Amino acid sequence: MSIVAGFDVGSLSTKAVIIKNNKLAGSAIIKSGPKPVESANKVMKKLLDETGLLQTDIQASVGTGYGREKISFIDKAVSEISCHAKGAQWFVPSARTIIDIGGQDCKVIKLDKDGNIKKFITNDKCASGTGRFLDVMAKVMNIDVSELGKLSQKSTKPISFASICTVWAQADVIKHINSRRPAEDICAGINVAMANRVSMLTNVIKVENDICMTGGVAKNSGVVKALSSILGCRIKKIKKTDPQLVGAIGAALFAQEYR
Amino acid sequence: MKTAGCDIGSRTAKAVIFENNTIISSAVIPAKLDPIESSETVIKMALDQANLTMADIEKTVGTGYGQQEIPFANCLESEIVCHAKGAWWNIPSARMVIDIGGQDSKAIKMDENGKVVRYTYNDKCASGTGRFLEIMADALHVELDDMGKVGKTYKEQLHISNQCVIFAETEVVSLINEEKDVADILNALHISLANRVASLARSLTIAPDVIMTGGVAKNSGVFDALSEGIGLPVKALEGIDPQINGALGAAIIASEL
Amino acid sequence: MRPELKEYNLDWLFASTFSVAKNIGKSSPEEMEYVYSYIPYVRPLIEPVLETGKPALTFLDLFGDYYTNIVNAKENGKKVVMTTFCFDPCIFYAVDNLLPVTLEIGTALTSLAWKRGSTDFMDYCTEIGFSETGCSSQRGAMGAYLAGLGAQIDLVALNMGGVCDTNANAYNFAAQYLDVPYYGLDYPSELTTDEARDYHHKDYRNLVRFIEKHTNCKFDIDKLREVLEEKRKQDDLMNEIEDMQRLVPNPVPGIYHIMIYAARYTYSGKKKFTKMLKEMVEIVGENAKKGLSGLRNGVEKNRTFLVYIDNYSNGVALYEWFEKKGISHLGNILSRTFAETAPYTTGIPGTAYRIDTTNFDTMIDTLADINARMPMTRTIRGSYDAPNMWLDDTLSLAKIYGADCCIYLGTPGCRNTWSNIKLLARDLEAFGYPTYIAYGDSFDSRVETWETTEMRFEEFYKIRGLL
Amino acid sequence: MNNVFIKAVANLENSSIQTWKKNGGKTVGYTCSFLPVELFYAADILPIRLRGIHAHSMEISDSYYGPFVCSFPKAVIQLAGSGKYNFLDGVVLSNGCDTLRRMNDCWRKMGEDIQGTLPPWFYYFDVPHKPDGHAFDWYVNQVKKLIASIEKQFDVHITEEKLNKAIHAQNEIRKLIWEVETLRCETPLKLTGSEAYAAIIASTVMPVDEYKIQLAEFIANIRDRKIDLAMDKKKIFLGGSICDDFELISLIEESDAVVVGENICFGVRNESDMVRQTDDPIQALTRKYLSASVCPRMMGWYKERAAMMIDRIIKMNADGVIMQNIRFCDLHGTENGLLERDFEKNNVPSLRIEREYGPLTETGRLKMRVDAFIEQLKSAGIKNKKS
Repeated sequence: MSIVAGFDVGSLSTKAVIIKNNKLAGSAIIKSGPKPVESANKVMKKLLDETGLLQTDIQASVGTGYGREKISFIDKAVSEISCHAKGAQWFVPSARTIIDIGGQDCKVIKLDKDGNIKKFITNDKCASGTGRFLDVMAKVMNIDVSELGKLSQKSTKPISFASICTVWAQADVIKHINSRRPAEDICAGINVAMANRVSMLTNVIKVENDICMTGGVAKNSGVVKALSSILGCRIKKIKKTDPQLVGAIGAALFAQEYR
Repeated sequence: MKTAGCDIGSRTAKAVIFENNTIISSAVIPAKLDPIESSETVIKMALDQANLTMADIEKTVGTGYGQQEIPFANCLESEIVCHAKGAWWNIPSARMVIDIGGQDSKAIKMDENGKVVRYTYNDKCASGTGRFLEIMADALHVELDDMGKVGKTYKEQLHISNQCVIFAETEVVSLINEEKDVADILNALHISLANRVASLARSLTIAPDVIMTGGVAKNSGVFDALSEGIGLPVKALEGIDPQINGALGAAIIASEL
Repeated sequence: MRPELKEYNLDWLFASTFSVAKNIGKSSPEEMEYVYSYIPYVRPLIEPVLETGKPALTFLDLFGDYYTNIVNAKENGKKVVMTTFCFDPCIFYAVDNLLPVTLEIGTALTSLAWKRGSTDFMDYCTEIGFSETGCSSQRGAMGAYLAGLGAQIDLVALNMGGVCDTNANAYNFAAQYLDVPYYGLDYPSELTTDEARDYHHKDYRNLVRFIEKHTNCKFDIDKLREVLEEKRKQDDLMNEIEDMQRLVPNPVPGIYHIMIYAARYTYSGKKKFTKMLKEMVEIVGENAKKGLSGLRNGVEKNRTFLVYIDNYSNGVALYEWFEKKGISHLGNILSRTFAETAPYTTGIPGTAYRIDTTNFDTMIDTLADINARMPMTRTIRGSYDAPNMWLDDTLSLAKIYGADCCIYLGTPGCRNTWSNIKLLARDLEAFGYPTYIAYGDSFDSRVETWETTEMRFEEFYKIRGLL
Repeated sequence: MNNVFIKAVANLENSSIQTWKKNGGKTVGYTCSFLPVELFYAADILPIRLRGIHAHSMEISDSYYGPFVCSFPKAVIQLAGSGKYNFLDGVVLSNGCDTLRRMNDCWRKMGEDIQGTLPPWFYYFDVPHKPDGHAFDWYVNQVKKLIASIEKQFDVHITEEKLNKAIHAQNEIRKLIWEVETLRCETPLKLTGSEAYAAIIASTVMPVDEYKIQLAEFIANIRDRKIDLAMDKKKIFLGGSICDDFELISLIEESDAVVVGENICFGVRNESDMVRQTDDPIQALTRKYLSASVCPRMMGWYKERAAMMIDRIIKMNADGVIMQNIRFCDLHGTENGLLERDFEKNNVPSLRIEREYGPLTETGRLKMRVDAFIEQLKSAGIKNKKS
């Protein structure tokens, strides 16, 4: 029997999963604290509580995310990019292009059928086009980031605003709020701006179907819808599980290989 | 005659009641999504403190991002003019105001009568704003008001120098992951914010006295770093909350109408 | 790029739009509405243009022609050369089988006239490897041509090496990407020295050889003379308008500036451009005689000089805002010819060019001298505060046109001006000209929306007491 | 690691420069690899490449430069504005790119504001963007003007003999640096990219004679090494915008990678970088400095550059290329786009990253990208391990 674990210590949240005989056997998500080590330990404890396993039951574990180097109990650290690709393809074996929008950056990864990375690209220009962009905007709108998608669907005419620089987009959004533009149109505008940035990255490495979207932003139906219309192709989502977990799952799958 | 100034910013709303050249009362509240609501709440707070009602106020000047929405404003004035006016009224030797607001930062140069001569906003893509500190406070799990104090206790000199504020955040995340001390990170943050803003003042060629206004002025870390950044001691407003300076300026202008 | 965009050829869109639009003037209101229903997004551009009367129709006709020719280039056996606004295209018209496409004008028109502006094309450039921070003025139209949504480009020829590396670099990218021959004129940092003059002339002769080689046809001296004589007329007309602009109130309608330089950078040396200028001189002359302002409401409250370029990313919002506020637009860096007959060149040795059609050599030298004095090629090649450069020009132009204040509008892609605009603004302020630096992108509204720009303008004019 | 070079590149006014000055030697700073340093050695002046290391804030430069420009010249202006370059007796600026060219404007303006930051001799060297014909003559003329100005300012006489001597000395250095480059192509690989690059940068901030001795010693020590640093590591070739410190290379080498070569405006790029010893030194210098066309500033010479890079990548049998550009560096940003396409055609895996200049770079984001790229290159290896 194989029991492996994957840990993803991100800038905003820390995730962990257990994979037992190539099946997802348990997961845990916590908000990242100031110290990655502590976050990792916390999430490990939560994970063990949930699954009723002992740390010694875990035969191999891999860490990923910004804090990966710091996790004390892992056998190996692997970059988010590889882990997200691995994880996504596990759920959607037909996936050849993975779009992952995380808190700090946006990655587009092209894979071959065996899950090897052929090419990848990440946003270097600005945080517009990352989860941070949506967080900032949601905060300005005084809503939870998870509502952006729902709200925007009511919109008839999305508002276009400065989207090149997050800081200045923010100022624009506030201006629109103050001039009483409908919230749904602002939200829709935010999602479209986001989708535009992401589509550009995606087109840089020339998409291959199927496209699969991971990361927290994949939950935002507004962005997904806008993105697939700009790219002109369907985007598969991971239904079986929380898209935020994909990185950790990928890490666990690597652990399975090293085991 | 009693006048009022109302400054509806992106993060906070402020009001000042002003009579024969003195501040009677003032109020600051976190801005609500609806600017009208913000303005009405904050002006009521200020009025209550002075046991006054709207009827007692002869003239009101509105300013700030939400100025258009203030229902009771007799006229509107730009933040630039209001900040210059407020600071100059408080410190007549003031020739320059550096205001770090929630949404943008400004450097304002004025003449001996408090009239604006030149002004500039924060550069795009390299902006230093109050919002920056708020996000950082979140990331570092520190209370916004404690940042200055905690930062002062730094030991190691760190650098957060990316030109893009949002990427500066990712820099902070990296520092957190390197398990750097929070105080050290905060200190670096304050210096980086102060330097971004210092360049605004420098681009107008610095003229003493330089006054720092806005909520961030309460952050001793940024305040001191700013003096470093512009190469001469920055002054704080005397005896008033730097946050109400805009509203104060507005109230003074109202009294001159 | 959005799949639906790949359905339309940009040149064809312009050709048909402008050809349709030019009939509007002759139509009844009902017919007009009917025509507009075919070109809804272009309406905000065309309406204010039409308000300027006769020249407007010629303007639309001119661009209808220009793009129709490009669309039909191949079947008429003509080669298409990609070039820049800072390059006088009249030399191309001296060759029978050559047609220029000027990217920046294409980008401006696309930004002015289409729903989402040229931003999709800009992003396309990034998608195929071009730096996103590169100047948007080329990226817009360039994206269309690189995507095969415009005429097939046969060669690339331009100015700007040494003046604006970013510009030259963009064209170099296009040439490499399309794998077509490239020739870039190169410029030293100085303008008026003999060495510089000699350099201009030799460099331009290489260009002539380049063109002859790749079009395999020799320059015809009579054709060349014809084009240059036409250009001489155009210079004189432009300078007549420039001269009348000194009057208070300024009789020149603000939107004439963009109409003139858009035509100048695409149709220099062609009769239709001369026609438009003649019609403009008539109208401006009438205004001048009657002491009228070029502003629609007739009242001139302020005279503003734009130290760099205008904003094209929000339809004609900038010109309309000026109209609304009673601000008279004194033109920008693109409006100036620096022909010896221009009002602002007198008494400055070496600053202007003279058109000399004596023989082939004098004509080629003339063309070299003209190109060396195209707006940016002339004004930003050296230090901003060197003689004959940006500060000198701005101050003298602001002075003779009686400017009340200056505004900088540009693009974040402009390494040159964003490296010294703060210095220029400082000096202009010192000379008593309130100066506002706008952060927006003249071609890409995603950088700063017009609402924001407008808000900042309102603030600037109010605080500095300019209205 | 060779400490002499590490020390030399760690400080702007390093000990070698201090000694040089103590002995009454003059120093001149310059910004671009298109400037013939031989001219200064021929005048017994120490040419020092201007760098932006340790510039952690921009409060001075941001008040002259706008926000949308490359952070390298900004960093240099920041250092100059804070007096870090006051030790120079002169500075020669040139039009390496738009932003470097404008350093001339910004520095002079800053000189007005901050006393003592404008060096006593401030010269602008105008380099054409073409390698031949009238451009060649222009460059020759520029060199002559520069010589005249140096002679006047420093009251020296630059004789042809002195010039030839200086050329010879620089060629000796180039030969040695080329030896280092060759060592980096060999298996077993005996030196890391960061130590090699430190040595290369040091050549621009150390007196030629002292440097020559050190470099020869450095090479000898490397030869004696009994190691293979490329063992289960991926060989990386680095290209793109200026990078005047080895930090970026160290960062790459923290992953399972070793940098075996660069195409960055330091060091030599091929044998043709030698200056021919002829009876006309100025012509010879022009041929080397202008005709090499190694920088994207030379528009229209992309194909030659691409061919040269691919040739070196093959020689060094690198596994992948990392192409970086500083934000707002359009020349490299764009050329990297073209190169990416041509590398793909030649089956060379490549990674494009955009970054801030040196001290402003946020390592977290870079590290993640580099790690992933190395994992991409290694992914085949992982498969084997599994089976």
